[in-house]
Amino acid sequence: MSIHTTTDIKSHVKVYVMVFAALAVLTLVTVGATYLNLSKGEAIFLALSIATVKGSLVTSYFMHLISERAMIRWLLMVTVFFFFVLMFLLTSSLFDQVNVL
Amino acid sequence: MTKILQKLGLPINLSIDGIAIDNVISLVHWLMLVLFIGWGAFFIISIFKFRQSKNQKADYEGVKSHLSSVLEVAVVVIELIILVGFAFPIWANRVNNVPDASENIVHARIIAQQFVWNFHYPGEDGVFGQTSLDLVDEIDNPIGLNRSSEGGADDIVTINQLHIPVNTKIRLDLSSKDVIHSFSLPELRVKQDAIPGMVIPVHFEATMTTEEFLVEMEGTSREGKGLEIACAQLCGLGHYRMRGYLTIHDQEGYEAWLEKEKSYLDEESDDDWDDDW
Amino acid sequence: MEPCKVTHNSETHHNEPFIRKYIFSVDHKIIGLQYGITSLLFLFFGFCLILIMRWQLAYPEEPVPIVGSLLGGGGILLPEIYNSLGAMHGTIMIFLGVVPLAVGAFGNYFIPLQIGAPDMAFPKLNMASYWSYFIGGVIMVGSFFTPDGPARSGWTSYPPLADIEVGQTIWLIGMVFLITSSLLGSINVITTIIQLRAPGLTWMRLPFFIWSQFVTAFLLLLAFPPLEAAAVLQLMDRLVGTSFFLPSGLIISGEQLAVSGGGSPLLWQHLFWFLAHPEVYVLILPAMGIVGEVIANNTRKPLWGYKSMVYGVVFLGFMSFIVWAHHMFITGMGTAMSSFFQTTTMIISIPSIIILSAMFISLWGGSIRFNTPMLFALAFLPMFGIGGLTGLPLGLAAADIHLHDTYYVIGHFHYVVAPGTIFALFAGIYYWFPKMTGRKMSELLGKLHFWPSLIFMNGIFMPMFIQGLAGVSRRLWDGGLEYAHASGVLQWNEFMSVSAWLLGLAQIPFIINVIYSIKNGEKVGRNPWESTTLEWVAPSPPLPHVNFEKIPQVYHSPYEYSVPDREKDFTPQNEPIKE
Amino acid sequence: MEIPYTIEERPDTGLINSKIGIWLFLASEVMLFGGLFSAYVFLRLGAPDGAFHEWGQVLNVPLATLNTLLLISSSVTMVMSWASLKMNNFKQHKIYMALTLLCATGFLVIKYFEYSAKFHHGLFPATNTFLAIYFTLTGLHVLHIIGGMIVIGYFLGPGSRMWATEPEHFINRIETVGLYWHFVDLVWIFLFPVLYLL
Ligand code: HEA
Ligand code: HEA
Ligand code: CUA
Ligand SMILES: [Cu+2]
Repeated sequence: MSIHTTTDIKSHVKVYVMVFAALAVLTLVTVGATYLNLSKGEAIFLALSIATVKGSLVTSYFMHLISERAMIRWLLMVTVFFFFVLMFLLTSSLFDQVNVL
Repeated sequence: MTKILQKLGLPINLSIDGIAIDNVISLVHWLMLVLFIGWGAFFIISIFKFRQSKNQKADYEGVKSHLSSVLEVAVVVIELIILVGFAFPIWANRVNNVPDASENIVHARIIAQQFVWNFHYPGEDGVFGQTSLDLVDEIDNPIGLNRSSEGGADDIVTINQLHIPVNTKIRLDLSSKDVIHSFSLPELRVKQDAIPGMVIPVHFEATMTTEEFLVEMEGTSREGKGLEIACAQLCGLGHYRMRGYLTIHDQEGYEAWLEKEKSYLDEESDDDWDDDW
Repeated sequence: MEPCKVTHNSETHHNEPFIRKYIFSVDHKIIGLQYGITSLLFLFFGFCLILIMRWQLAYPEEPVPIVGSLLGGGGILLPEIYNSLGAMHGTIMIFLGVVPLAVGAFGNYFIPLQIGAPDMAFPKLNMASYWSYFIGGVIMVGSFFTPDGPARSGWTSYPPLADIEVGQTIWLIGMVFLITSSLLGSINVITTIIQLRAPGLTWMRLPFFIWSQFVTAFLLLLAFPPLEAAAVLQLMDRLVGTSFFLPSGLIISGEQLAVSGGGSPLLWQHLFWFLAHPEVYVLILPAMGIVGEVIANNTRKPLWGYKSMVYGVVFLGFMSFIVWAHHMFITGMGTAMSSFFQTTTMIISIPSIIILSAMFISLWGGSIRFNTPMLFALAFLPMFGIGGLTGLPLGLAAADIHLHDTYYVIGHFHYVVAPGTIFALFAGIYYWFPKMTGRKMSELLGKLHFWPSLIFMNGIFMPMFIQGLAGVSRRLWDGGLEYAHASGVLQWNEFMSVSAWLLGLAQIPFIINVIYSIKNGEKVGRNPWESTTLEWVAPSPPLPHVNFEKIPQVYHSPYEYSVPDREKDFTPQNEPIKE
Repeated sequence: MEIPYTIEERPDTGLINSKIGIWLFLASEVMLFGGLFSAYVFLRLGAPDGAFHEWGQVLNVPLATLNTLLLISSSVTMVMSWASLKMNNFKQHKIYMALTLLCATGFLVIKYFEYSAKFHHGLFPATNTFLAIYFTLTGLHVLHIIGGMIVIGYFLGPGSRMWATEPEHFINRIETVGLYWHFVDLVWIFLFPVLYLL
């Protein structure tokens, strides 16, 4: 996204600093959460949710996806879809396997 | 269609479960044949009728009807019927209806290895003895059977020799010691990979004894050649010779064979046994 | 674009040193030719391997003539060498032969030309892609000269076998280079098609070939990386002693394998087929693209149902990511998984049928010219038909129980790749040769190439279905001699082998034709086939680095043949319509 | 003839070539790490209950937390270096680039201590499947870091001459490098909890 004026950029810079702070805090939160004695399921859910939030912050702001062209967003949606297809079908195959061991 | 396919090489079918498989193979070959002939005819007529020497000027639009879409939908419908009506249930039967030992079945284990099939029968008591890696000895005890474990004393272990009775449910639990092999009985329409680290059951029921089969084969190139176990998955340089033998007995024959195996066991000391070559 | 700049530019390029111009060139046309020549040589080499193997299949344990002395074992092809040759035949044909020819050569050369671009979007990346391919190829072929010889676990490299067999390490390293090459290439293709289309060339005005290459590039881009990951894991298993693919408790030739265990052989199969199924569509889509071009040109009418064909390839590309486990039905798959993959496999046959039907129907009402490219393109249709239709029983898990890993599978996929893809690639070579050289190939030699090739291809692969129905396993050193159930169909082995050798002879007219026509073919102008797409607007051969004197402006859809009430029967895409 | 749309955007797509190129590359990287992550999940679910968790106890969480913070910082300095160029402040740009490089070096140093501590205790990739996938994933990630550092170093040094001749082009390149660098950060954001915390 192209033409930025200098003031535009200045406001961007503010956002970058805020995102940075958020990322740092979230990192500490995930680490802190491991001391909470959560159940296995909750721990996984929490850790992955926080990672997803952090990931979206990075992609949206540092990588400017939030204001990126539709074509790039489409490309990434397709990729992420196939990523989950791989992940999901692979793991579900593990649960639908004839194995009397 | 099954008849045509048998002319083309498909062996005759010796198992109850194979009937369904042959049905699917026939059905889908009908579909293929119809599609091929239909399209083939259209194709030949087109190139003949519209060759340049005959048809100087091409028609910008060509075919105007949308019959082809109708045909495509028809193909979808037929495929769906084959899937839902045949393919799914057959598979479900194969996977879910594994008979368990309490039923009146023959239950054996198969342990594949480069380039041999080891068979492990539970013997008279119907209980498989324990096996352990540390006991494995390629010459005397290829499957690492512990003869002194519970039910292990009367177990029968054979190499490359699978004996089963006719008209009885057979369940075989497949595993492998080293690499992936694939246990294949072409005439019984059985094929299943044997994968190390996994135990996968297959089940089937033979409808004809080896003897009857050999009578059936008289006068063909198969004459005098019994049933065999093939390895279908590349497993190393001996893959091509990883052949086992399958003998389907009638009930008495099977029991006689069990007796004979038992007598070998009695003759020999615990850790030294016969390999049935 | 001021013309003076062009002349200036091309002049400077004329003064390029040889090495910059032909070896480390960044011109997509030179790179395309490099890809083309290299991959044809590999194709030839892969063919030679199978010719040797077919001797052993026809005459088991008789010394191989001519090359026997190179094989050791007293001239007899030993089982371990047979396995090596088989694995390398598969690998070379697919990764070093067909894909680089279809995507690297045809894609590189004709994508920029057909969309009216001066070059690919990233010329240096393009060069890197070729050299990565070249290094990968050298490593693969170089493995023949190592003490352990090449990989011997099939092109599918299933562990645990592949983890313990010799030769596999080099195969994996070679694959990493080939994968890198394909990734770089596909990034380039996609960017080029999105960004460098000539003015007026909207998405629905793209030639079908461009669409097929576009979808192909996406398949390469997104499916290859998981195989790269798997290759890294297998390398770790072999070099560092991990056990990603090794379960606990393995006993190899009587010894317990000293690894931690805990891995899964099926993990490799999933990651491998996640690539390898899309990969087979990588083999076929560019071929369909070429056939589409040739058919439109030689029926002198637009492709029937162009739009449905475009939606068809896009859908095909999408679906090809979710059918992979139909190669794994026999690994003990449960009902839910197998039903899912059977259904997707049946669904994916529909877009193929739509595309192929559209091409058949395009013939109706045409004014068909039977030149060599058209003959190959026409033969492609029923041959692909046979291959595709025999995919249906394989896709039904129940039928696959009997057919899996038999020669039926070998027959199925050779019909799609050999008289299918290879024929389409031949069509492409005959069709575009005039563009690359300014000269036509000989029609007589072309027909001498076509007819025997068609006959012998069927001679090789048709009996495979018979053997497969009989249950003969693939990858058998003795072709099934050992087995009783093969006894009724063994007589075909010699017939198939002789057909294969004759197929080899049938390639001689082709090789002569290529070499002869470069210098002595009939000289032709820019547009010898009277075609409508943009590559024919450029001079033959196109100008170095710039292709066109002036970037063309596009006015209409790609195949405006025989438009009613025009004097010519073709209207090039860059010709404004004067009503 | 120059290749069009290397500097100015193509009107109908609104994009320059390198932008599409780098995003396509990142898409393939997503699938690369996707393959490895799936392998991780597959092996973890196939392993005895709790085995992975137990094997994972040998990792050093405080060091990894520090590393996470370092990488996040390097990401923000990276984007700031790009923003500085946009504001025409070349000097500040260089400082931020250097800071990025510094953070990355810090990351590598810590990683080095982590690895050597493991080796010292006789923990190798071959020890168990968890460590196998741990070393593979982090090793590949480290390779990505090193690759990125080489590129950043280039644009900090000889590559920066382009600023004087073709500023627009230079900004585009820095943006491309930045996208790559943020992606490497992104991968770590997922690696960290998955390997160290679960
Ligand atoms: C270019 C390559 C290519 C293509 C296009 C296909 C296409 C298809 N393949 Fe194939 N396949 C391979 C290459 C290919 N395959 C390879 C290499 C292997 C083996 C790998 C190995 O194990 O080593 C394999 C293996 C393979 C298997 C695994 C078999 C096994 O190991 O047991 C299966 C199972 O489902 C399958 C199914 C299909 C299906 C349903 C299609 C469908 O997409 C086909 C759809 C097409 C049609 C339905 C044709 C339509 C017909 C017409 C339009 C008209 C007819 C024309 C005239 C009469 C003129 N294939
Ligand atoms: C693209 C893929 C491709 C292609 C084109 C081919 C082409 C051929 N294949 Fe192959 N094949 C495979 C992929 C392919 N194969 C794979 C993946 C396997 C499985 C391997 C495994 O088990 O792991 C296999 C296995 C395989 C087997 C089974 C081996 C076994 O299971 O033991 C056989 C047996 O006959 C065979 C035969 C042939 C033949 C006769 C051809 C012929 O059609 C070849 C025709 C070739 C040409 C016509 C080339 C012409 C080129 C030129 C003449 C160049 C001219 C040069 C210049 C002008 C410079 N192949
Ligand atoms: Cu065992 Cu092939
Ligand atoms: Cu497939």
